[in-house]
Amino acid sequence: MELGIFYTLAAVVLFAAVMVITVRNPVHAVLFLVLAFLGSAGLWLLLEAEFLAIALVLVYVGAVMVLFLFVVMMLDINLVPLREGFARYLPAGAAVALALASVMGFLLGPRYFGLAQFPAPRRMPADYSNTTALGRLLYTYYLYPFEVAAVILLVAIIAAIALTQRARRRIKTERPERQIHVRRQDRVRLVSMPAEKPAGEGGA
Amino acid sequence: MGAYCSAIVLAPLIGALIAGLFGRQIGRAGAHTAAIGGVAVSTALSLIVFKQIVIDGAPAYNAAWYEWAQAGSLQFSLGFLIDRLSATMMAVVSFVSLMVHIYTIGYMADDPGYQRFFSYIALFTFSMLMLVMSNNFLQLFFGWEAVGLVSYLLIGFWFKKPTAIYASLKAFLANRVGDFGFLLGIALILAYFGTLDYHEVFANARHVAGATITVWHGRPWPVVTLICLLLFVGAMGKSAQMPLHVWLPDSMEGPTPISALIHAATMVTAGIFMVARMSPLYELSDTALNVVMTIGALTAFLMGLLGLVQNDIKRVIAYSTLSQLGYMTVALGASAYGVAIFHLVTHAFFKALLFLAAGSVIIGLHHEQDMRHMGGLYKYMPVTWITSLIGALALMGFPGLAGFYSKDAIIEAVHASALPAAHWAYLAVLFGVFFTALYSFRLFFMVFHGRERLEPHAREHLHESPAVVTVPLLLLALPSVVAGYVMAPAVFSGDFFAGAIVVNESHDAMHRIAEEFHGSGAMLLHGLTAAPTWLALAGVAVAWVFYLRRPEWPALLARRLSLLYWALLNKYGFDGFNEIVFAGGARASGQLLWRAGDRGVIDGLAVNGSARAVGWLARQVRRVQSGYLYHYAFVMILGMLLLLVYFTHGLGRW
Amino acid sequence: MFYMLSAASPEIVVLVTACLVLLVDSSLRDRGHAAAYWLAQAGLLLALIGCALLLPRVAGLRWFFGMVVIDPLAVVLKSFVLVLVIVALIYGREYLRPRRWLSGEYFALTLMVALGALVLISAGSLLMVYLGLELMSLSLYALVALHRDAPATSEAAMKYFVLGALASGMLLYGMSLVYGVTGTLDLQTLARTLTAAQTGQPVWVLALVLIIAGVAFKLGTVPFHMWVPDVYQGAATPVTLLVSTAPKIAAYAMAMRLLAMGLSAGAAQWSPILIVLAVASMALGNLVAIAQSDIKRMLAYSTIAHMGFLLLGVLAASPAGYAGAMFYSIVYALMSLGAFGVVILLAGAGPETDRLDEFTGLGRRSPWFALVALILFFSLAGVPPFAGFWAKWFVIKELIHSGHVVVAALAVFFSVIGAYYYLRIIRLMYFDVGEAARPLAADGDLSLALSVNGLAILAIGVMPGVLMSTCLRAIGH
Amino acid sequence: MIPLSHYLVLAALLFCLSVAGMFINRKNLIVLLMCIELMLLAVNLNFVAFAHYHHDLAGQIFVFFILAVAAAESAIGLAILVVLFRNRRSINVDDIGALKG
Repeated sequence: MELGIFYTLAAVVLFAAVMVITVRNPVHAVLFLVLAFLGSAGLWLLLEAEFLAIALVLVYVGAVMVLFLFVVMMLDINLVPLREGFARYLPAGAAVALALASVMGFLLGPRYFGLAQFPAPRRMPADYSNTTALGRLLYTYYLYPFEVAAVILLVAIIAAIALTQRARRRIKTERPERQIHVRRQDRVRLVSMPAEKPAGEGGA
Repeated sequence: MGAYCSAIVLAPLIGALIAGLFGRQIGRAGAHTAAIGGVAVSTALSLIVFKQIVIDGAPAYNAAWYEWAQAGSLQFSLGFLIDRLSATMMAVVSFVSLMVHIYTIGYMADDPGYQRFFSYIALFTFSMLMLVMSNNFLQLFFGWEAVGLVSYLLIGFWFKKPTAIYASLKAFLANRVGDFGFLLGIALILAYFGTLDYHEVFANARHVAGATITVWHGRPWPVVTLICLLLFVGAMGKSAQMPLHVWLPDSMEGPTPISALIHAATMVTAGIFMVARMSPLYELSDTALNVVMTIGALTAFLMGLLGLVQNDIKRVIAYSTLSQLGYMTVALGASAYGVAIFHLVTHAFFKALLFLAAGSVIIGLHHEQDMRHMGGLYKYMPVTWITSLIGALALMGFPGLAGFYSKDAIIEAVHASALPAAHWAYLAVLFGVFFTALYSFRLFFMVFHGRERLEPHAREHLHESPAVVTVPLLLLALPSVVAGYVMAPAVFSGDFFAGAIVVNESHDAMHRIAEEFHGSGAMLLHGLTAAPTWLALAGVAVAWVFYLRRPEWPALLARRLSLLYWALLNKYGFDGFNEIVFAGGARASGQLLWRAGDRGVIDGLAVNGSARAVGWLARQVRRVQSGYLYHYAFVMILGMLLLLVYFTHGLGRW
Repeated sequence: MFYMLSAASPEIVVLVTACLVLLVDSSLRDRGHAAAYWLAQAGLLLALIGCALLLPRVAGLRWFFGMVVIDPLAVVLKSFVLVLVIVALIYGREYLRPRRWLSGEYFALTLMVALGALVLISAGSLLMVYLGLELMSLSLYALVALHRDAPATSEAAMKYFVLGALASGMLLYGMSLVYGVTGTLDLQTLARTLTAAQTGQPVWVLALVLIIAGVAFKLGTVPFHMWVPDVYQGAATPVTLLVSTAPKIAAYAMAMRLLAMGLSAGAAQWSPILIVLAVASMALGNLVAIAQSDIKRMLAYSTIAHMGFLLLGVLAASPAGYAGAMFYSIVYALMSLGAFGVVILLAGAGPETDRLDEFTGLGRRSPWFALVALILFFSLAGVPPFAGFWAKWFVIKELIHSGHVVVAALAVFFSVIGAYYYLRIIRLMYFDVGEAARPLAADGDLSLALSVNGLAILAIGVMPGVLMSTCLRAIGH
Repeated sequence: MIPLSHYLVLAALLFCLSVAGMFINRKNLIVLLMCIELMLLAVNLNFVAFAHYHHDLAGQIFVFFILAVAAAESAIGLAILVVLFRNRRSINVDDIGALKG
């Protein structure tokens, strides 16, 4: 039963991940990424990380992915050229990825991390609250990192504002006091230019 | 003694700083007064120290002077070790430097960089004294690097001359290659001895003698051998031994006083001095001594040949210097360290003399350096002529003059040495004598005798050089004549450098010389009947025939040699056979070596070729940095994957 | 409670200063941003005082449940980071002010970089390493992108960001494996419980390679160096200067915390990996630097080579080796600071070309600054008696001592090659005659700071013992 | 009973997919940023799985922080992307290759 759920969710996550990196339209990619996150949230529930599963959905699907969508739509990108040459680079990329996957799969596979080495833990009792436990830890042992994380978010705010805010601070309202003080030589410049029509090419 | 030593070192430094930093304010006279004053102070003090240590036999002085750095249990300090070896070197270095300083007043009189120049050469003297007087490896390395740096600045002094800049870079790079080995050697000493103090290292040398180190898989090396070889790589760079000699001939692009200072007394002798200083280590490794002797012999013989085909007056002397440095190195290999230093001293005098004489000629002819445009100058420059003659005679080892004693002793020492390399080395140094005489008198005859081949404008103003130039010449001529005669008894008595140089009993070349030596006069008489003297005289005779009597022969020979070998033989008959085959063959092979060997292989392939290869490689590697993000990510991932595969695969082996 | 807060006093001061700078700058509408500048400097100085006075009193202890480690290493490195950032601000203002690029965000983000470095330096847990690293990196990405009108700048920022995120992904993956195998995030617990037999297991290779990838990216060693040249060239010079100084010290601290302290049991595994990275970096950095004509790009490749050299000290895996690497990181940061200071000086208020030719004839245009530059470049080349020589020397010595003779030989060999491109600059300064040599106009601050910087390199060269014994004590030797 | 290795292999596959996405995708920078998110997801899965099998909450705490930082990271990444787009009118990866050599 559990295993069946795992395989289903794993298949969903992997499929979504493959789609993210292969679909043509970035909007679709974002949506598949959302799917991957939802699948993962399901897996985390299996792993008894209820709070994080909810947080993933809320923070990622609710906020970060929306941000992605927002940017994708705001930038209005020409889709067709963004996908050229995909097949050309596939073999080399896939080869390296496969090699990496096989090495990692070997090192992390059942040979070293099977049930014999890591037996499945017992389930938590029904009245156990994952959120309470996390909260307790977070505000005691992990107080200092918590503050640092807050600072990181502050940096993100500063950076995002500093980078994207348009520099045009100049408000385009009329300033009567300056309009009065304008003099002729500020605005009008007399330029002496040669005649438009070259003399030799009459009538052109 | 400590106060003397610090004064000896600091006086030139202060002079250099004054001349360099305030040159504009104090003017030309102020700059040269400051620099010469500084060097004069250290010369006077060095001579006092020399008298105390060497003549009065005061005990060696060894003390730290300034604590440089303390790292853990290890301390680095500046300190002085003044024994007979360093006292001798100090006297020579400071004396020759002083002569060069005085001479510079005349030579550089019209140069806009006058103050800068004085600042550099005083700095150079300072560095060299630091090197010589050091009592630890670190200070030695400091002096070593400083000498290299200042020489880089000096060779490139005329920075508007492209060849000068190229030459200065070449000198620096060749020396860096040497320093590479030198620094590794010092690091190895530190790793195995735990100290950089000479005294402690030498005291523990025997304990380390048995240690081995695995440099490459499975092949253990005696540590001492490795240390000695690495240090010798440094010496090869500084003392211009093959194949790191390439920088020295090119360094002639610098002003002549620099050629004299670098090639006669200071920089190039640093390597010889260093090996002599390290004698307690070298004595523990026959392998290292064999290598030293082989390299020295090759340099002595082959570079002498090259001297035959040069037309630039300074280049001839430069190749001669290379060859003489080879002689000193051979002596080191034969464990005759004292003799090597002896030759170093005598060579410093007569080589400085020759260079300054060449400089005098060059000034007289308005910076003409090509010997084909000289000739017959003895009429115009009598002082230069006579001093050059003395220098050339001393260089070729004319019986009684300085070079005779030291060179003869080297040949004897090699003859007496029991090392396998000694057989070849003996032949090389013996026949080297012939070529030494040949090229030095070729130079002498081409410049001072024969037909005048002067450029018209040069002849108009031709006259003897001013006193600031000739006085140092005369002052240097004196020791060139008598230094050998005076010093020989002391050196050959065997214990002149007692306490400073250690010789293993199995390397008893010096003892054999000491036994056979019965005074300078007796050696002189013996020398008159020995092979080297006759070889040298033969060389002079060949030079006389070729460059005075039949000046058309060399050109003819060079042109027709390949085709008309036999025709030439028949034409000039049997009398000239020896000379022609000998000298002509030598000339041709020298030409060949210079063209194919030196220019082609070493300069072209090794130096320029590797420079070009490095540039090419750099451009290729650069292309990996394509600018594309996916390539960058790919490189990172690929690198990670390769590390992963390599180290997972090799897991069982660590 | 007081002690607990004083353990974090430099961090708190820097953070408060950053917030104040933002508030003050946005409310004052100060054209020259003088208030923000002086506030930032005052805050950094105060933090430095806190470092020097408060931290030693709480040293040797772990605070915030082991999240913060205050040991002599942390005290020394934090002090140097603060000094470096102070000088970086002095240089940076000289460059940005005439270009009207100064902004409150520049100061605030620079302070955040310093804060990140401080957090990273005294990290006592894998979590703190990650957070400190991200705080520092995110601020740097933003700083690189800050001068947004130049296309090259945003390109550099994008590359930096993507590759940095990739690297931190790898680092995290490695950390997750370490956590998975040992069940702890705490570095001290790791150091105490981990045995060499455990780290011999195959999965450790993966974990170590991934963690080293993260560290190597921050240091900028091959093959995780690809961002270095582009970011150095593309970023505004004051930002490049910042990237090449304080974060390098922080990256050294990161290597120490993760490898030398937390995973010391795995030294036999990570040391060979570092050898590969170090040798490759020295080879590539020194080689490609020769082919550069842009001074910032050349210095980028020289950084790669220097960081390879620094790793040599770490891989010796002995206290003296760590101290050597620490000496190297500090000296390198000072030299790099000075070198970019010279670049800023040469750029002046005019258009910046970053060509090597800018150095032409400096010897005549400004003998004093040419001398300072000479000291800096000789030191970078490793010529005695300047500081750079000693840095190399201590590392090489320890390397031979730990038996890596061949690696030591390679290191010396590559630094011989490396001497060439520094010499090229010196030749330009002293030997070549420039046609369109602008006279140098330097403000008092910049001149003074640059002179002090050059003289510091000279002073460390003359008395390396002071700094070296500090480093040895910091390592606890 | 799901063995730990199942989760780890799944995470490894996700990691490799995201890595492959970074260099197979040669055109669109936004997809590159999404790959980074995928990679962090793989890491998070690792941490949560290990935390479960160790019966230890530290891993979950770490994930909590990664989520927070990743949010900040993507905000900055997107901001840089916007700046880049304003400068170049393109987010084509092939177009940002001015800095090289």
